[in-house]
Amino acid sequence: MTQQPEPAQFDAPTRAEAARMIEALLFASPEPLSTTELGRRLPEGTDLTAALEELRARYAGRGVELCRIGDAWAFRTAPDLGHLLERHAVETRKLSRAATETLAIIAYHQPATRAEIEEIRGVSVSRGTIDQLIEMGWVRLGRRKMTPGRPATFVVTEGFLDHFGLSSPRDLPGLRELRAAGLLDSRRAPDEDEGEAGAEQENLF
Amino acid sequence: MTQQPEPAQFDAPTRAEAARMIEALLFASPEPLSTTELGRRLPEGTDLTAALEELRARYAGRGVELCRIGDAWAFRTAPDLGHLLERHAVETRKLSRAATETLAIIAYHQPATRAEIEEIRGVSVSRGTIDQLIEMGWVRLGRRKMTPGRPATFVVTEGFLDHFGLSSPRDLPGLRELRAAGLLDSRRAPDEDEGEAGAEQENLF
Amino acid sequence: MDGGQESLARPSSVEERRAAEALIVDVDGFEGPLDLLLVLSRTQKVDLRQISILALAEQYLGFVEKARALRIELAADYLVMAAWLAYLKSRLLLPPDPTTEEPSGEDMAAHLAFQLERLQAMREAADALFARPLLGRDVFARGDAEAVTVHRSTVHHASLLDLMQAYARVKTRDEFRPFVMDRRDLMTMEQALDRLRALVGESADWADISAYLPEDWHAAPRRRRSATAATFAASLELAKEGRIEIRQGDIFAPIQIRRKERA
Repeated sequence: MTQQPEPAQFDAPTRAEAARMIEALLFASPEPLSTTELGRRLPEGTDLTAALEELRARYAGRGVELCRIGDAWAFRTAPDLGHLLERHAVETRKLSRAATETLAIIAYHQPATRAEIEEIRGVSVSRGTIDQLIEMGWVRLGRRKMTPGRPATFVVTEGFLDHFGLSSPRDLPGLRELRAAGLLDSRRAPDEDEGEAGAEQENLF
Repeated sequence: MTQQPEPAQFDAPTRAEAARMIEALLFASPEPLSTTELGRRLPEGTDLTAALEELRARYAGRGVELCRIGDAWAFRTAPDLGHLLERHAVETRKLSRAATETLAIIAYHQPATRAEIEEIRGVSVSRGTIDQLIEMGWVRLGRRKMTPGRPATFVVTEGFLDHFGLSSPRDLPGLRELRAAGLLDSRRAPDEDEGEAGAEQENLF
Repeated sequence: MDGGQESLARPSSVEERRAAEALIVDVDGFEGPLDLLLVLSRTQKVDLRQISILALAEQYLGFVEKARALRIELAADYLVMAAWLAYLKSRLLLPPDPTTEEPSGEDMAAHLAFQLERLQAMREAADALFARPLLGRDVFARGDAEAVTVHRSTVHHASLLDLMQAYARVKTRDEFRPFVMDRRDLMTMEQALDRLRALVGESADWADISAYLPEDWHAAPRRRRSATAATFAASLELAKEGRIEIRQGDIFAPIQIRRKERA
């Protein structure tokens, strides 16, 4: 760290000295500083306008710029570099049990109404669960059913088929195949997340 | 506000462009950013060393300076301007003598085991003292020593370097003189077992 | 504590007298015996290399004596140091014994001097560290941090297997209702026991246990099976109590019971 000569205590600082001081003050300040505030902090007789002008010129076009905000001053990242200060974090999470079951029912029974899904799952399906599946692009609204009330139906999308490597919903293995593959053991795996299901899951028995 | 042309997305930026970007990143962050972190944030192929050197020269003697802290970089206000910034000073809890001495011993003797600290202070080190230093982010566990019992060692952190304005542990005040005077040697009492006597004093510096 | 007026090292100035007083009063204030030795050594010379360990040992032992006289509890390590210094003193005063393998008194004294010097050096190093321009006191970081904005997005993941398992789970839920017993067709052992206790006293002759089944439990096979099992279990219980005897002529032959005659 370079030790600078202590500026004279009682003389007005030179323009370069004043610029250094303002630089440090604005850098360390959590909010923009008004010219009044700057004047209070700097030695008497400091030519604020000249020093600020020098600083503004010095930082013009740099990665950080001296900005005037109303009557106050602050350093701000150059607008074109904003993207450097952003980061995209992607988190992968396992689809909840409720959502997986709902998705499975739609896939196997499509077009499926909410009532049908609820009947098969034995519990009510929260609005959020279907919304989530729609948002993920795996489920979309199908044609309304020609039954009383004309309820909306849900169907799986191309995106769904794509994600699961299916060329059509008919490719989904049937119950018989599931049983043959040993998937019909309905005992719950101990690692299954009960928490999320719990809210929606009334006890069937 | 001057709008800079957006740097080409796929070409390595010029040194001036890279310096601008680093300037923005370091200005925005109150914590030092490691060269690894900077490298991750900047376009591929950026010559970090050259850009940092340019920035360092640019800010030398200014109110805000570019400081190297271990493997990381940060902007800090110039030490001689501290008096202007008193308003921002954070009142820190005064450390006990045990804590300051323990910190100095770890810094100058690192990696230091608890036994070595106790040998130097001639008194047992309470668990709380080291815990406090660790909590303050100034000390962390180092590698275990390859001596019988494989005792844990303590080393100082980048947070320590940052707080005390050091670029590296080599910059500790008076380190050279202390070493020349033999005061950093691990010398055992002549009437003690010679067996484990600092046979393996790994010297960091 | 009036004992503080008595001096340890013949202090000449008020400051030194105060320091000597503090030595006694603030025993707890010392960071161990080495720290105390370091403080004592200041009354000798400023340069620790020129210090007389012998004189220092005397001072320390004098301090411990004084503390004892004032009935001040000293921690064990102060007493260990006192014992060691007494030993060191004797080694320094006696002519060296050429036959011993132990380190000479001079070596031991030199090491103590080294320890004191090293502790002093670390203390000064700590002061030097804290005299530096410190972050947050003299040097400041960016006050208005433009924190990196992190755009978090969550990608939910499910495999085809998850999907199939989920479907299998909902479709087979009905097949796995818990089994509920139909109590109407079930005779408990308690019922059979009550019945058997009442009946078995009447007959001293062997009789098949099937003869003891209640009338209305004969017809339906399910009820008969339950009643037979309960009656059999009850007869075992009574045999255990010594109230009846039980026999079976052959495998799968009828099981017979009769009242046991008291001896």
